[in-house]
Formats: sequence, structure tokens, C-alpha cells
Amino acid sequence: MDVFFIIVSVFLLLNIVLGLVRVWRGPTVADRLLTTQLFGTTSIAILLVMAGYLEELTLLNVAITFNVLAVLLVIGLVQVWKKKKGETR
Amino acid sequence: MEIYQIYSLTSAILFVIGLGGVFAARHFIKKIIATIIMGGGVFLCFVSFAQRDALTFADPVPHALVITGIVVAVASAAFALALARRIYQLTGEESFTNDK
Amino acid sequence: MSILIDILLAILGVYLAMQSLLASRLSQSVFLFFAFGLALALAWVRLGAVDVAITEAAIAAGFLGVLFLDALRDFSPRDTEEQQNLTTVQNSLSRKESKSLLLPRLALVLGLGLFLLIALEAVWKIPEGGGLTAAAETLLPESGVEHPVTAVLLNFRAYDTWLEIGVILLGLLAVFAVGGIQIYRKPIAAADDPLMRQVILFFTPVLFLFGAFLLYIGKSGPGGAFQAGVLWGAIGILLHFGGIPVYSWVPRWLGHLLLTLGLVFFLLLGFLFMAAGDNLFEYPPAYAGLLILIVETLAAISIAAALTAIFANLNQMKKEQPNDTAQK
Amino acid sequence: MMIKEVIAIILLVVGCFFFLAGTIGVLRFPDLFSRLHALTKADNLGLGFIAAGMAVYIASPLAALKIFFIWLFTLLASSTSCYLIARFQKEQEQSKNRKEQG
Repeated sequence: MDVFFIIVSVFLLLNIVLGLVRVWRGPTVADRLLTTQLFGTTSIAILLVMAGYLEELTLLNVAITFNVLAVLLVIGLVQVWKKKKGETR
Repeated sequence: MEIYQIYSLTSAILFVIGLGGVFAARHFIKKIIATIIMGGGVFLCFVSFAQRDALTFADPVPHALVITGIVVAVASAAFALALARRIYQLTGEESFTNDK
Repeated sequence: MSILIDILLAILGVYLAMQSLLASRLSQSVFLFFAFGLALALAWVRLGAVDVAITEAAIAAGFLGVLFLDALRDFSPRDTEEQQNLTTVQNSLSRKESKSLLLPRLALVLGLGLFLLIALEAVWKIPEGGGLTAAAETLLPESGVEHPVTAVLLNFRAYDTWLEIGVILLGLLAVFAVGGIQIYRKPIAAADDPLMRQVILFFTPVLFLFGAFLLYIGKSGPGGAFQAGVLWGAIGILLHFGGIPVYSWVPRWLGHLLLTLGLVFFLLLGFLFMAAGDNLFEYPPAYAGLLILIVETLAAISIAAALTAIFANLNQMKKEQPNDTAQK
Repeated sequence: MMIKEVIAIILLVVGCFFFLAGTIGVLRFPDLFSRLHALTKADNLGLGFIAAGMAVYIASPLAALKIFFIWLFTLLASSTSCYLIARFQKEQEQSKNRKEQG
């Protein structure tokens, strides 16, 4: 069972590595932000798997911290960059 | 090879990367990022040796130092960002230049 | 077998750090830096430092991210035309410098390589001293809390923590000094999107409750004042985005009170017990748990207020710029 | 091997499959809107399966409640962020087009 958990974590980490390509290519800022969301979701999954593997339930608190703050970046991007459009118009 | 050895070696590499970035990066924001990476290397070193010295729990003193350190690093990064943006507002410069 | 995760995580961290400094565009480097923060948080989970991981997750995913996005908007070129000009200027600059800077760069690379070798050797050969784990373990029952990290933060090394709250306040003052202090008056563009307003309304109590949960759980497990402070600071930032900048409707004296509350109460408590004959920041073990909880709550409020103020100030700073250019 | 481990393994494998699908979608889809779709739908489904698998494996009611809340918050955050990012991008493109025309 432990081996299986390790395989799943490594697989999810490799997923993050694949997603990095989009940070490089992504033409707009929104694309890059999207990739950060991908990292956030994948990290939450890794943390859940780790919580089972290490039998450390406090890791769930780390995961909650990740996802209550995930929306902050998006709202930040939308609100901060909206004003820029107003300026350039 | 133990877990802490991997991370302590990584911490040295991260510190050197950050140091190189502080010297070589041109843009203000990249310089700030480089200092934070340097700090991350130092924190990683602390925490990895805290894990080595674990008895029933990992050594709590480095953990406490790192928590305070992270918040202080954020405060200083905010100050650096404020300075960089003020410089950009006043002069339009994005990096330190010699020709002026 | 589990070493595989660590090796992969270490390589990922080093790669992200390197690429965030080498990336050609600024937005690439900033977003790679966010990813670096997340990788670091995972690394701390692997090292068993759950407190540090929560702090790092809150800081990297929330506060620093918003600060950098805000700054990135300031530095990104306004127009495509301007951007083209900028790139041509940069190209000419780099072409000119590539010859004259060859020697310094070579020296830099050599020096860094040498330094890397020294650092690796030093890290490899750090002697085993045993650390302070045993001391912390024996003194833990007297501290009033069950979680060793909280005990160190707020009892054994309370002096550090007190000064550290002061450093955050100092950071705020420095930002004020750079950006100007008469900031909080201008109204901010409200969230015109109904969905966004609902999201902000939903996440404000969630952030508050989770912060309070972390604060309370800090007594017996990972969590505590700093994590709660950052989460509560995120509330202020969210409200700021939603068009309710906290400091514009809170009276000024109350704002100042919130900012200094943690620092002042901490110091007062320390001196009170010093007057009673103890050392500075030494609590009687009978009341230590309650006192630590109160101190932590006030410290978290102060940290949250300071982080919100730093963000509000930085966000407002660039708003002056179009006015400046219009006046010119 | 216990029955709950078998269930957990199956759920985790399915979750990993959806994560892979989401990542490939983010890499291969042509424009931002379809990429948003791939990311916020497939990845959340993957996270849901992994969360269910871990809730079955850990088998403690409190932890299961917490895991459920993690999944719920992620759903909320990513669905709203999908909408916000799409709207943001559309407005940006509109203003860009207007500028090119005018």
C-alpha cells in the first residue's frame, strides 16, 4: 500500500512538471495564472495522499489553507488588472 | 541517503542560485525574487537539520525561527517592492543603470 | 522508495528557482516563483514541518502572490508599441554589454561555483549536536501548551516573537515612508460582478473561521498566531478587492490600535511579570496556557492589520501614477 | 489486503487518470477558454476521486468531513475562478479589438 501511495505522489508531481510547459508557452497572464491553479489543485491532491501515507492528519489543514487562498490570486488578478484596461482605453 | 541530506544539499544549491540572481538579475522584481529564494535556501537548511535532530518530535527551535523568518522576509519583500515601484514611478527605470 | 518523491521535489525546486531567475519575461518569472513557493511548501511537508508548511502555503499562495501580481501590473508595458520599443532598446543594450561584461560574468560564474562547493561541503559536514530537542521536551509541561513549536514561539523564545511583530510593523512604516501616509481616503472601484461579490461574501467568514481554528489548534498541533494572522490578513485583502477598503471606514485611532495591539500587550505582559520578580516574558506555568492564547489572538490581529495595511498602501501607490502623468 | 484498501486503490487510480487528462488538456487545447474547461472540470473530478479514496482509506469521520470540505472549497474556488478568468480574458480581448478598429 505504501508503495502505491508513493507511486501516486510521484505521478502527481510529474503532472506538475508537465504543467510547467504552459507557464513557458502561455501567451497571456491568464494562462499562466491557470497553471498556478493547476499546481494548487495537484498539490492539494498530493497533500491528501501524503496525509494517508504518513498518517498525519494535520496535513489536511495545510490543504485547506491552500484552497481557501487559491481564490485570492484569481480575484487579485481580475481586480488589479481590470483597472489597467480602464487606463489604456 | 536520508531525507534530510537531500534537502540540505538542495538548500545549498538554492542559496547559491539566489546569490547569483541577486548579482546577475537586472530587473528589480527579479532581484527581489532572488533574495526570497536565498532566504528559502536558508530556511530549508534549518528545517532539514531540525528533522535530523528529531527525538519524539522534530527540533522545534528551528521551526519557530523559520516561521518568524518567513513573515519577516515577507515584510522586507513588501518594503523592497514599494521601493522598486516608487523608483519606477519617479524615474521610469526598471533596473539599476550606470549610464546617467 | 519514498526517497523518489524527495529527489523529484528537490530537482523541481532547483529547476523552478533557476528558471524563475532566467526567464526572459517578467510574468513568466513571477508565476514560476509562485510554483516555487508551492514546491517549497510540499518540501516542508516532507520534512515534517507542518507549521512551516501552513505558513508558507498562506504566504506563497496568498499574500506574496497578490503583492507580486500588483507589482507586475505596474511594471508590464502599457502598449504593444511601447513594448516593442522596450525590447529593441533592451536588445541593443544587451548586445553592447555582451562584450564588455564577459569578464565580470566569467568571474561571477567561477565565484558562484566555488561558493557552491564550499556551501555543499559545509552543509554535508555539519556536526551532530543533538539540537535543542531534548531541552524543549523536558520543559514542555511548564510551557502551558502541548505543541512544541508554539511553546518555543510564545514561551521559550517569546522575545524573538515580540521583536518579530515589531519588524512587521517596521515594514509597514517603511512602506508608509516610501509611499506616503495619506492613503486611505480614495474610494476604490467596487466589485461590479455579482458573482465576485458572492465569492468574497462566502470566503470572508470561511477565512475567519479557519484562521480562528488554526489559532485555537495551535495549542496542541500545527497552527498558531502567524498562520491565523496571514489568513485574517487575507480577509482584509479580499474586502479591499470587493470595494470595502477596511482602513477607509475604520476610524483612524482604531486602525492604529489594531496595528499596535499585539506589540503593546506582549510588552506589557512581559514587564508586568518582570515587575513581579520573574524574567522578561516569563509566565507562571499555572496561567501560561490562557496568557499564551490571549497573546496569540492579539498578535494575530496585529499581523493581519499590518499585512492588510501593507497591501492597501502598495495597491494605492500606483493609483497616483496616472494623475501624476496627467499633471505633467 | 483489506477491502477498503482495494476501494482506495481503485479510486486513486481513477483520480490520477483524470488529473493526467486535465494536464494534457491544459497543454494541448488551442485557446484559453477550452483550457479553462479542461483544468477546472477534469482536475476537480480527479481531486474528488482522490479525496474519496483517501476518505475511505483514513476511515475517520472527522477526517472524512474535513476532506469533504476541502473538495467543496476547491469546487467553489475553481468554478468561480473559471468564470472570472474567462470574463477577464473576454473583456481584455474586446478592448483590444476596439482599439484595433478605432
